[in-house]
Amino acid sequence: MDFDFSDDQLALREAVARWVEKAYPFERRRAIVAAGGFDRGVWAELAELGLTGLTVPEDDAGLGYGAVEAMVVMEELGRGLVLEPLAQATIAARLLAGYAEPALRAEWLPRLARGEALIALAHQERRARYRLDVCDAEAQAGDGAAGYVLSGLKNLVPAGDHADAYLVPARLDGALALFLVPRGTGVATRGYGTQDGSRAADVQFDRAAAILLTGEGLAALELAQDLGIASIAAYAVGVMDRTLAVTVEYLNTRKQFGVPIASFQALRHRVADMKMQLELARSMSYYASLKLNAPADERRRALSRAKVQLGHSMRFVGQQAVQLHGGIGVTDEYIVSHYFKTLTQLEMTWGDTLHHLGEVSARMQDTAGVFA
Amino acid sequence: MDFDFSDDQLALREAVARWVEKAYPFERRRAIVAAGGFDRGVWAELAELGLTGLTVPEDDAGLGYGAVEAMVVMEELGRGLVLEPLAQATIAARLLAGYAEPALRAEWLPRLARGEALIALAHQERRARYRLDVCDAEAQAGDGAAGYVLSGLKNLVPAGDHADAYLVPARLDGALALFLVPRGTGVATRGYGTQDGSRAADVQFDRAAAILLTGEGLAALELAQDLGIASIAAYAVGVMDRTLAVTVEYLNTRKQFGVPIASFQALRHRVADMKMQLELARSMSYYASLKLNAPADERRRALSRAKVQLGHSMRFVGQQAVQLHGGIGVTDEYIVSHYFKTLTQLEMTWGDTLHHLGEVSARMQDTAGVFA
Amino acid sequence: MDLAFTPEEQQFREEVRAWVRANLPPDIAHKVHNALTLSRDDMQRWAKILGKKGWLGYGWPKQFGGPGWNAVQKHLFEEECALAGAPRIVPFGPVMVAPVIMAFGTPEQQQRFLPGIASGEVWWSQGYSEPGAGSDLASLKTRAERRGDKYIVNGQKTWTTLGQYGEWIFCLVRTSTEGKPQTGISFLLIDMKSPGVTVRPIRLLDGECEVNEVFFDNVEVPVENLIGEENKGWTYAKHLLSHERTNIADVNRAKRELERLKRIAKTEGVWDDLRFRDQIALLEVDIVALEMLVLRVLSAEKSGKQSLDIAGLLKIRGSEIQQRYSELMMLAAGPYALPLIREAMEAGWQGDAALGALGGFPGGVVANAPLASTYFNMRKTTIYGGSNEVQRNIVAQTVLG
Amino acid sequence: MDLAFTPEEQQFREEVRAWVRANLPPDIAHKVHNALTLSRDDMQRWAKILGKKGWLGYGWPKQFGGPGWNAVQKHLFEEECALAGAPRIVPFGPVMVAPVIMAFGTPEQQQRFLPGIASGEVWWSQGYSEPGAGSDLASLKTRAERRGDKYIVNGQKTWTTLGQYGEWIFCLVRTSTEGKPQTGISFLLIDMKSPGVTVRPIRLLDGECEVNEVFFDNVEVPVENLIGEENKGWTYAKHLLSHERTNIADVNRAKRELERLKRIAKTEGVWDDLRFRDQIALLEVDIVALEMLVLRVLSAEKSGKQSLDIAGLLKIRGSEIQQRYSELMMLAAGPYALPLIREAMEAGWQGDAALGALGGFPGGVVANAPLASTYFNMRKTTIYGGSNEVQRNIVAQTVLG
Repeated sequence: MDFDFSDDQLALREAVARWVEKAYPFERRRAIVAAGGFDRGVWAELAELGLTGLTVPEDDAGLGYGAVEAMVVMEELGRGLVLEPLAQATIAARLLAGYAEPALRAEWLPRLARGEALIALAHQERRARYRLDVCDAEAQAGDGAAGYVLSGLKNLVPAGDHADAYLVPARLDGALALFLVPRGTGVATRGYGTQDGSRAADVQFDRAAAILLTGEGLAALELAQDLGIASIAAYAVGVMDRTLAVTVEYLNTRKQFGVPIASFQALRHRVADMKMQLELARSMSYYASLKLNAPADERRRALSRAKVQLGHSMRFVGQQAVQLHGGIGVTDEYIVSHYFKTLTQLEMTWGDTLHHLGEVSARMQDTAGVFA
Repeated sequence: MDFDFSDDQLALREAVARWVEKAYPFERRRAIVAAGGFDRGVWAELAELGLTGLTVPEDDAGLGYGAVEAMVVMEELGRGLVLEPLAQATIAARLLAGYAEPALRAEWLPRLARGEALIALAHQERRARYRLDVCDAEAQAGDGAAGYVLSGLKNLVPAGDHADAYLVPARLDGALALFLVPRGTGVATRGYGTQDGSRAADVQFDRAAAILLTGEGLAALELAQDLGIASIAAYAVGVMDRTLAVTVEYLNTRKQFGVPIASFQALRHRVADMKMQLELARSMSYYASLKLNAPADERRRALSRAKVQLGHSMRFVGQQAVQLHGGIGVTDEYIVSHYFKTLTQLEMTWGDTLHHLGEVSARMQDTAGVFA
Repeated sequence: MDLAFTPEEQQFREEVRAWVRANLPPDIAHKVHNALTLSRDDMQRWAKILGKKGWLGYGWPKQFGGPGWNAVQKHLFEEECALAGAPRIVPFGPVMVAPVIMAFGTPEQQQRFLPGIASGEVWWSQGYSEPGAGSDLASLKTRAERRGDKYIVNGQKTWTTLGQYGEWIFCLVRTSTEGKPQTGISFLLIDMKSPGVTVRPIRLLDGECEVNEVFFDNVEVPVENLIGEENKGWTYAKHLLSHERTNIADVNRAKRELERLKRIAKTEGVWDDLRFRDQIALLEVDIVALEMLVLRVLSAEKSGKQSLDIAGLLKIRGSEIQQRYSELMMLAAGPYALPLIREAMEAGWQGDAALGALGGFPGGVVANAPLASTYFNMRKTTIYGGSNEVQRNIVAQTVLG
Repeated sequence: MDLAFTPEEQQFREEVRAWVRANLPPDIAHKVHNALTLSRDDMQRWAKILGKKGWLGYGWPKQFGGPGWNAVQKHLFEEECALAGAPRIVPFGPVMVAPVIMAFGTPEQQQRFLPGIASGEVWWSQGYSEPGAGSDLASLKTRAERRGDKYIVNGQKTWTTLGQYGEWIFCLVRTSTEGKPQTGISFLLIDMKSPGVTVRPIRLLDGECEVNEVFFDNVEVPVENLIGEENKGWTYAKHLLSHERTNIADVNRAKRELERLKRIAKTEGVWDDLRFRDQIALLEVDIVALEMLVLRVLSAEKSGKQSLDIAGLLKIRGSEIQQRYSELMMLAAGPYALPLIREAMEAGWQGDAALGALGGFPGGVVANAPLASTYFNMRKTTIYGGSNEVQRNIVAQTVLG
């Protein structure tokens, strides 16, 4: 039982933090948002730092790091509100390493690691909302080299119009399976910005050539979701840490009635409650990442617990930070509104608080605790 | 649309308030609690004030008043934490006036009005929790004058070991019916105190002689419940009004660090929130009483809405009053803990907050508002 | 005690309802019911329709050309407008500055300014807040120096709602630095076309520009534009604030939005999800309780028998409810509230038919387009008009003394 | 970073578990698992069993006869005790006064007092709070005047937990009125059998007498009972307070009580009620998050690498959770938590068989008897040990400076 970071991990944190501070100032981010929400140049910089290959096995040209390192990186990216969807690389690395045949692995993982290929999970369908087992896309055996053809419409694929390939759940003979679909004939996209400034796309697959990764699609998708939850939990901790910091700074600077507003007890207690929510969230972010390698049942329960706590924390910290800033809290100019919007979007990513409360409720056992 | 009280109503309020202040001081209440939680002498005094017959029709020797007068009375009784279950008289008056044959009416209502007969609703069964349609007691045609015999075990009957008759729901040929069971052969009771200091009893009916009031037992029971909710809503407003008052007094008196603790902003805001909950509860108490004569569907929906608001208000006001009093808030000596315990018990009376939230949820329509 | 409105009140409601239904342009109502972008023209079109009927100044007494309605009638009018999907009346002219002009203006000022306000012809803005003065309004710094028959105004106002459309602005300005901060403030009407007035829109978190900074650089204002006495502006402003009554709870709008929330929940498939539905049920209870609170205040105003000093509660609760329904609408759509496609918030947006399934709003329900923006925008409601923290101070003061 | 305990720690846990299971009297565990009334004898019986093993002072260093465990080992010991249903160790002797005696007492005082504490033979009480001094402890008024080789103590303490059983009491007393309030305070050990000491139980809202007032009327205390220097007691008391660490979160007890809540929910038929079950699920998340917070603090203590100054958070969250599980247990039983039958809270109560169905606890489930009382009792947790308001002040100070 040990929550200290290793020297390696601290060095990694430091490297990412330095890049965020130097290379990703708020003005650059603003320009990227205005240009659509995704920047290939940034992606290349992340690759140069090794981050796109962070969790890719060393044999596949990655760094072979694990969940804790991914958490450290995501937290620092959160501090900078970095828009580019690095979590997608983590998900793709794990799914391809876990399910792809050696040749496929060799084709894609090194390119993923080097940042040459952006592989996005394309799972969101209209009828599903947050349910992973609802899927209308269909695949069937095809005559091309890929083996299958896949059809269906997926929404909100992160940076989907910039992706080079997609991980796509689809029905195969009625069962949920997971496919890799390289971008090509039969793939059409339409990109748009999202509320936090990042980029997503609708992706239409029309008899697109697809390679089967696994017939156990739901298990793979649950794993992807849990990796996603751990990623955004860490990212959100980074965001909230900064949110609290700028709020504290504002309260200590801003004067009303001749005194800093940090002197008002009602506001001080609000800050104490924000600190509480931040530390609970940080605790559950650790928990989430450390449970990623647990058996599937235990992992699933743990990650839903984490998302519930994160949901409460993100909402409270985001809303209160805006409130405590007063008028400037709702302007586009000050960064706190951007923190708030990001935290809002994260609540609705990979299942919202009520959804995961339902998961926790359905999965309750007689005993409970961190180790259960 | 008018929420002013008439001169009559104000006079009634004044009379009850005077009685509470003079005749029901905290010391007398304490003695009644110690003696078991119900006092026949108090019941006689309430009768003398006309309160046991307040809503009994004038033809049946009552005052023939309506829901607003009952509300005014209950609110004042709440201020005094009066233990004796006057709400039972309101319920019995309405059910007997609504369902009893003329002879039965003539037999019981005048005695009810004069305080000679205490008639208690005996509906709580173990398997039911808060559901009115779950009932294991059974009745069948008998050979006595009453017409039926009834068997079953009812819990938590208010002042049940002092009652002279019971209103009892029971299954008759499978359907829920409502009976009047005079105390006599086949009726055994066991009384006990409850958390708020008042009295209740388990009542065992064993082929007790029973008179059928109505075969529409569920409708009658729902009406009884709604009258009960309106009664305790008004009572709770009285309690909360006093709870806030003693809290305000305490905060303005008690000093810490050399200043009255009422000067701390965090506590001031808590008081503002208590005031909010009190005024929302008062509003919904009015609403509850004014909706008692609405069509059954509308009434049912309205009373559940009221109970939800009351539940939130009672919990918040009670808990915060104790908290703001600090140590003396949890002592038996100071009255605030008694307010708190009463508010707690009221939450679990006639269905708790979650139960009625379920009712509201199930009964939602497209539009909503006070007049829907 | 009676919950029902009197027959006369119900008759009044029927008349208002019939008139509003007949005169509210359907294209405007459609936008309001779906939270689509309202243009300046939309707002002014409706204002002029009301003005023509004599109802834009619906709170005005008869002597100034108003309908002379009592508190209940005003409420019924507001409710019928809200439920029909009318835009909120932009309050700065008819609701805010007009009562001050009526109470403290000269007959000349009344004749000069009130007709343009009553008809909806002239767009007014409010110049109270300043960058350094939020809840502490009395610390304002914009100066007006008297030079002969003119004031020379210098300084900056901010958070001026819809100021980009403004033709006139009423301002609190500092005319003296002596005595307590409140005592040196005057109430000045300023033509926004005057040289030296600059309006700079502030982009808000939802991407819209609903508020502005207004800069005054040696702006010349004739002394006849001073309301009442110099240095007494604080008194007039307080008079104005006391006019913001039950309407701040905005419960009528909340009722309309609750209906919309239910529609959205059905479309999004969460109406039958017990957990989500319970959230709606809780909100429904909150709205009914708020409406009862509003009705109690109205009844007290009507009868004059009781005094209910709970305006602070209405502001706190009303704003919390506005935030909550906008939050639930967004959460109902969930992932489908996340695409930010600004054009889709405009009435009549059809997407790009050439793109087929990819051409519409993601998920296919364009009604989801404005949900997140509205939620973001609503964060202002607990901040403006006296933040909820300030309101709690006031309520506590009333209760604790 | 690793969530799992080390093999050595797990080994340690197994040993503690085996010993506790073998030595904790089942009748006591039964009472704890069902929140039945614990007698003085129950508490002291367990204390002496621990004392014999050398674990009553489980936080003590080896030089004073303790096991010398580190923070993680202490936590594991507490967890195993809690889950097995051991009563909480009455802390005033082994956890509170002993560290002060070790740090600031003379060797004579250490030899005189520590053995009786370590063995569980001597029952200690705490004399800090006074009627006029709640959160503002420094304003205490109980006086100790030096007369020769004695102090004469006059005044009153209050909220003395289990003081009715106390044999010795450690008190903060005023020995000087000069300087700041904190500077004139001394730390005195007083034999409660001394003439002039009177203990008056305070009845609490649940009807029990768990706290007391203690009156001192010209009580003579030998000067050798003074700890450290005169007028430095405040420093020693602060040292003591700094010893209340992760245990204040009481997360191990919360885990045990969560299990109990689930059992109750099943018995009462609300386990399958989605609405109620969601409340349990929320609590489960809260408890896991609290446990993670506790583990982070333990890890930081163990490694000494990071400093985590979040003790205030543990107190706030831990107490809120205690209140919440007791509330949910009561709400689960609903109407059947309402009968107040004091005898039914005693172990082994059978009711009156002669009365048949009327002779038992209403509804038939005697486990419901203590639920409301426990809920009432738990309101103290956000008040004592530095109220949660004071804790929020402290947290805010840490964050805001």
